[in-house]
Amino acid sequence: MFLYTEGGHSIPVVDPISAADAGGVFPLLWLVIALPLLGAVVLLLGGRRTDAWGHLLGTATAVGSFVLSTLLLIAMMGREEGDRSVTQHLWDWVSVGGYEIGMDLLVDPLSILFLMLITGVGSLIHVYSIGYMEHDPRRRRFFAYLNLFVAAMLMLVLAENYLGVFLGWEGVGLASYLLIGFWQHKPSAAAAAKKAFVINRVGDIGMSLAIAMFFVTFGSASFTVISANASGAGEGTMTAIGLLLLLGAAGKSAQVPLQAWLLDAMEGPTPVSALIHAATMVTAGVYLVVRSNFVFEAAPAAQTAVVVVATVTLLWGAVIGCAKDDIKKALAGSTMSQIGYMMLAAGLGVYGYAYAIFHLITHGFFKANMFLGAGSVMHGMNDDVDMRHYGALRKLMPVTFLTFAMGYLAIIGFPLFSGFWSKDKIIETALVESPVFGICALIGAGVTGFYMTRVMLMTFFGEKRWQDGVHPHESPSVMTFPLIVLAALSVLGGVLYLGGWIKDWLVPVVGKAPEHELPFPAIVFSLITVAVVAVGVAIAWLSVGRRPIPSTAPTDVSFVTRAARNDLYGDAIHDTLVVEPGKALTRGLVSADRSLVDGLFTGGASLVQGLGQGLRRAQNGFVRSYALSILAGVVIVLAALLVVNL
Amino acid sequence: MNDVNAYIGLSAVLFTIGAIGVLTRRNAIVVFMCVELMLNACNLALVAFAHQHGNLDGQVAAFFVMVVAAAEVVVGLAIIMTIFRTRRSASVDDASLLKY
Amino acid sequence: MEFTEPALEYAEIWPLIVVFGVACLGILAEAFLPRGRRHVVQVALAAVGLLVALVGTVLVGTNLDTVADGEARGLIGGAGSVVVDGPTVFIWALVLVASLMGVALFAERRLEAGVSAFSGQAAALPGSDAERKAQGLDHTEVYPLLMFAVGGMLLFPASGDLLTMFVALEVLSLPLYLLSGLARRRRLLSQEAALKYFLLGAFSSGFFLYGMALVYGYAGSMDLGAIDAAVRNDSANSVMLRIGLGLLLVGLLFKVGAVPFQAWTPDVYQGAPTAVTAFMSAGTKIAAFGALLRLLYVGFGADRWSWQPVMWVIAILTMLIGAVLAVVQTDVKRMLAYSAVAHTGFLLTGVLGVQASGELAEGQVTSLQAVMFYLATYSFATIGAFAIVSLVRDSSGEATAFDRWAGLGKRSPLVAGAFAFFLLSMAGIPLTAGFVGKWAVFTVAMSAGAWPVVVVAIASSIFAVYFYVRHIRLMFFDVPEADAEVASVTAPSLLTSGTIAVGVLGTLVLGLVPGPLLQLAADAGQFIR
Amino acid sequence: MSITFWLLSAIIVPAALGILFVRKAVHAALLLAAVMISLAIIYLTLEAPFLFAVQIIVYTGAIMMLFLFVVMLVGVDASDSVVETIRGQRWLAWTAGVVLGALLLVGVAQISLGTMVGLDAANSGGNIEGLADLLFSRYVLLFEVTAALLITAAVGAMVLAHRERLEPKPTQASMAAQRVRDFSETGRPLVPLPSPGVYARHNAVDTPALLPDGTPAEESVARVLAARGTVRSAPALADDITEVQRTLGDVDGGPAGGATGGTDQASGSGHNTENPEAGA
Repeated sequence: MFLYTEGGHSIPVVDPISAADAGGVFPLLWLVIALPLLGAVVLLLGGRRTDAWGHLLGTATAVGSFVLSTLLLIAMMGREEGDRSVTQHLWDWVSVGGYEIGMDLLVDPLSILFLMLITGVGSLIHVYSIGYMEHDPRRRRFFAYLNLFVAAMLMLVLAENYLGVFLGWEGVGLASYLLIGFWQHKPSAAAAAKKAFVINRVGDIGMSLAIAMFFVTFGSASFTVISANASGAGEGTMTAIGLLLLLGAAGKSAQVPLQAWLLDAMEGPTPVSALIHAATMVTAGVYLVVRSNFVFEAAPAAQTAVVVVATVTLLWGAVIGCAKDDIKKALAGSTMSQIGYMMLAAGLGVYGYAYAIFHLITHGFFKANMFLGAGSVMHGMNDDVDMRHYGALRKLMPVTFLTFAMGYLAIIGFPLFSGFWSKDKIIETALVESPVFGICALIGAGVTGFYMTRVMLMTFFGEKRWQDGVHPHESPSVMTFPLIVLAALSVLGGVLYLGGWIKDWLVPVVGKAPEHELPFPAIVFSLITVAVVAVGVAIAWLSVGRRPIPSTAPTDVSFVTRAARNDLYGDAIHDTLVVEPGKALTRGLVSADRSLVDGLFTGGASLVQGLGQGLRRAQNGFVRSYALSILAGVVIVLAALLVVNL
Repeated sequence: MNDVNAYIGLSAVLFTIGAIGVLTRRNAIVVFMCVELMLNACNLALVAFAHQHGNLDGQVAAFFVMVVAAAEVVVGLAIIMTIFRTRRSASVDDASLLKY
Repeated sequence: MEFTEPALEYAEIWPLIVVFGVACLGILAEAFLPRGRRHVVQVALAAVGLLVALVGTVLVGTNLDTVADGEARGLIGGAGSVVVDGPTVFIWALVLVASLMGVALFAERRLEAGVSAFSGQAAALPGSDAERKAQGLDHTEVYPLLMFAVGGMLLFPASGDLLTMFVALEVLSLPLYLLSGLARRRRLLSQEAALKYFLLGAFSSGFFLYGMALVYGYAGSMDLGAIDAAVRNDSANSVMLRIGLGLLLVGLLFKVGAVPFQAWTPDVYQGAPTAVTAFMSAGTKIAAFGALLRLLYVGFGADRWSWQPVMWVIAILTMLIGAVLAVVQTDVKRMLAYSAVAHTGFLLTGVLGVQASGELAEGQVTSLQAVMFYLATYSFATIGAFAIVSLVRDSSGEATAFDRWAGLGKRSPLVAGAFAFFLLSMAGIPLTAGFVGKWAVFTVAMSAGAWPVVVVAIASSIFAVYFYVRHIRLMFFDVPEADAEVASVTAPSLLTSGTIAVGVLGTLVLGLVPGPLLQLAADAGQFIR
Repeated sequence: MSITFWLLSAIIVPAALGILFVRKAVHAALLLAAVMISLAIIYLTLEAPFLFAVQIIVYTGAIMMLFLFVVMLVGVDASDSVVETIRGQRWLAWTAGVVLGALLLVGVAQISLGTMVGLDAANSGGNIEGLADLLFSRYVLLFEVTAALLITAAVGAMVLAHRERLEPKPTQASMAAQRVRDFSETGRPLVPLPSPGVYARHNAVDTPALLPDGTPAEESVARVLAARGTVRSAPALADDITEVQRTLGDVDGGPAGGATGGTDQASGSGHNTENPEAGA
């Protein structure tokens, strides 16, 4: 079960039993993926004939998967701790000579949690979409893509080998591409879809190279084989693989420097943002790192790289969250930042894996909740996303307001809400393990308090700043029902940590962490965190809540002028000391995000374009020029052959 | 000097001249003649090497090359004639619609 | 002088004999049958001939004797001219399947309203009265020509000596030069393609020939086995050997379309009739890679260190330039042509991943196996894709310009979906055959230590994904301009739709369960020296 | 190394170089023929009498004739322009070519294959017999396969060059029937139209013939000329005679002037051969 212990902790070995032996509901494991896949196939091939009931079928398959997952969870809880990993061999995918790559599924304590999250949140979002997409003529196609996504995401977390993971990985990429670009009539949506796809492919380089290295090193891509032999490979190899996996994870999870696509991906319909770009797909990177714990445990340098990337991202995303007036983009920045927390925890090794997953799940609840809430607001505001045009919506949209508030309290880590537990444990572990990063995480928590409060205040409080002809109204119950469920989960998500349950539950997968000595009682960490968050909230209240918000973004000068003219003394200080530097930093980061990182990718694309345009001039249509290129090639080949062998 | 080098040297020169001709001449027929010159250079090398090694394989090869060349000439000239009849020009530079 | 009658192994070279025999029968049929019956008879002859050859190939493959300590199976036949071993049989089967699909595309007559895609009267001037009078005719000579080309393709990878390789190269090339020039529509482009293909082909075969002469001078024989022995034993005159090897490589790399010998590919692929493009893009590549593998592994395997670095550079250049130039194309056939160039690069990545059998782990995928598998995946996708190109038409025939394809997904979701599927396979997205093929060649190159090549390969597959996905977006997401003419799908007969279906099926099955074919390639074993 | 080789080299290399520079394709063909014949003689010195014959018969005799034939079809007068139109092509071609030549020659210079074995042993049973033995044993399969090449070539030439007759060839009977049909339907004359007038001094196509009754046959003059209004009449021409005589300075006048008048109109006589039907 555990391979070796060193420094007090152990690296678990994946040691599954086959589904047929496990009996019960386990032989039906394949159905979890097959159901939504079937839905997608029926809806895509069925064409217009399925328009009338397509959305219901799509929802039904997702719910069916959810029910099946729940049964699996119950069945798994009833098993011994050591027997909770179950594989199902579907067919031999690549079987030749020494290579045996099966189309194998693996359900274990880690993947079952993902199963619950994906099918649970996925079902709710399907339900929500019935209302949200009601007036879209292509709703059936939307549900087909959603089903396709769910199937691919389930493939990703259920695969027993890296090749299978890669299959799901590409599948969610494709589905995400289709969904981001769903409103194809908007050129921005098409561009965003393309950008997401291309940047993700950069991450895929890492993923494919890592898989190739697995084959070269271990002759297999199976978790079972690799985890059993991980200690045999050299640390250099493992570090290389770890870094490549990190590159893959960074692409999918929008970590610096591959984060640029996530903000643009908000062009997709809001349920997509909730499902793919908040709750599930973007967390695939975290899953990958946690799943590959046997790689990272053998490669400390790669672990450090994970921590660095995560910390940079969590600050980067938080600062971007402060700057955006587009409600979805503010939430996207926040997502980036929260995934940074998860990665940070995952990078801390065996102490953090469980917390990474814990935060991933609570984040799935509250961020999906908030995105759907944002969608509900947009629904009421004629699809306007600019928060400067909102304000005072709490009376008119009570359900949306209340549920959004639950999510808000959860994300800032208000005591006893789900986010409090999960984020608190990450910050605590980080502070103990590596104080520098811990302090960064703590600061990030404060910034989170600031920007989420800002979103909250700008949307639901203050004066109404609606555009002409907008009549905000509460959304239909098919949309508010998922909000309520998710809000409840946002509040109660912390029960997963009751008695350290999630930590114990994941032990078979990630190993058991030795108890670490806390310099202070845990409550002290919590108090510090809460205090920092409170400061962030207070600043937001002072700078946003107490002043009128112009319905266009203020220019630099006018803002300073107004601040100097009519603000309290304390405000002026806060302006000079906090807001102005903060704004400068924000502006800097956002423009870096725009010009540098964006520029790198669009620049890369235009470089290829330019190169191609230049090279194609050589294809001038004259057969004599072609002959010249052949002769030049001959000379080069001959010279090279002779030079190489001198 | 009674060895093969001089023959091969001559064939190398002929081969090179043929290659340059393909690149610099514009009349498709002359270009093709230059290809034939290259094939002749190959034949010379084959025959010289056959003489060097004392086996007849090289001569057989040269014979096959002539057969191949004959077939190639027929096909090639037919194609060139087709082009000439439609364009009234035997210049290879005029056939440059397909590009980029 | 005593003449000893040579003993030919008719049982083993049976597929060759069938194909050449049927080609000659086709010529006779052309001469003696009335025009009305020729089409049916020629198609039937070609199809039956290829089927018989395919069955023969399978039978030959199952009955090969094991030689060389079980590493290889087969024999050297034709008094030394033909080597019928495992890889030969595998490649024969691939060529024959591709040719069968090619014959089906050749025979398609519904798209042009009852006539084939070949010129009615190639000798009639474009736009002349004579051409109009020949509107309703077909050149049924294309089938015997196709069969001769297939014969060359079968002989090429099976060559036991350089001379056979040269003659086979010409046998497969000459009919293709002719076929390229026989398009019914856009005849000027078609004739230009034929001229370019012919002149450059003759030029490059001159290099091949000179290389052959030099290697003969080095080894005193043209047998690949004798060359191998000479390479192992002899260290003098290595300069001449290397020059000879380089020139031989040029001839073969030209045929597969590797940079810097790729210039003909886009022009010829675009100008030739689409059915011919489909046939030759698959068939020529399979045959030429078979020959390249045999030449490098059998003849020059012992001198691996001298050619591997050069192949590294060529593979890298080929992948990059193919992908980069495909990005800027605005014509579907040209885009597919450049993507074919990029695929050549990926295949070369597999070729250079060769390792001595001692260096291989037990059961590891060999480079031979990986390349042969990749050829299979590529053939299905490329024939299918070109078959679809022949369906998408507007008032002036095939519409290959990108803007005509805008929104095709809405007008014909099934065809556009199949095309998208082929593109995804070429891009190497999992669950398609292309993914497994790429995985195989990358893995062998990686284990041979060619990781820089693999890195470039993956990078260029990103560019590749960019243009494939762009085209998918064009078909499904773009809306054509209001008054622009767009192409629509003409309903084909069972011949083309069947070919496309086979392509889709092959791509799908090889993506889902590639195991059996990989195993088959593994069972083929090594080349016989 | 015989003196023959050096002499022949002195022919071959300049001739080959000449192919690069001569402007007319036919000259290039002749130079190539010279190269080929010289090579044939070299083959002879290399103990390859069969190839010597084949080189002259097949290569020089058949292949070069084919080339010349096509050159004639294309136009023997056509000469290439020497101006290079693709920028950089010429010097790049020469650079690459010279580097290739240098590489090959460097390679050649390093060859040390020892002294020539010579073909005395191999040719002991006769060169042609030796070749035949190889051709029909070791290379017999290849020999068969070349059939494919030759058939391909023949079929290819037919496909590209042969134009099939798509309607039945008109026979004399069918043409006669057509003529009668035309006469009955459109009144087109059964017989050929009369040719224009032929006179000692005015055998021009613009002068109508005189019918037996002395009237001019208007349809004997091409319609084009009639439309242009340049038709002359025989009586009117008679008035020209004095005019002509005056220009010739022959004051007395006389029948001798007829000869000069005939040469005067010589340029027009060529038109007389034109079938008046073509104009009709």
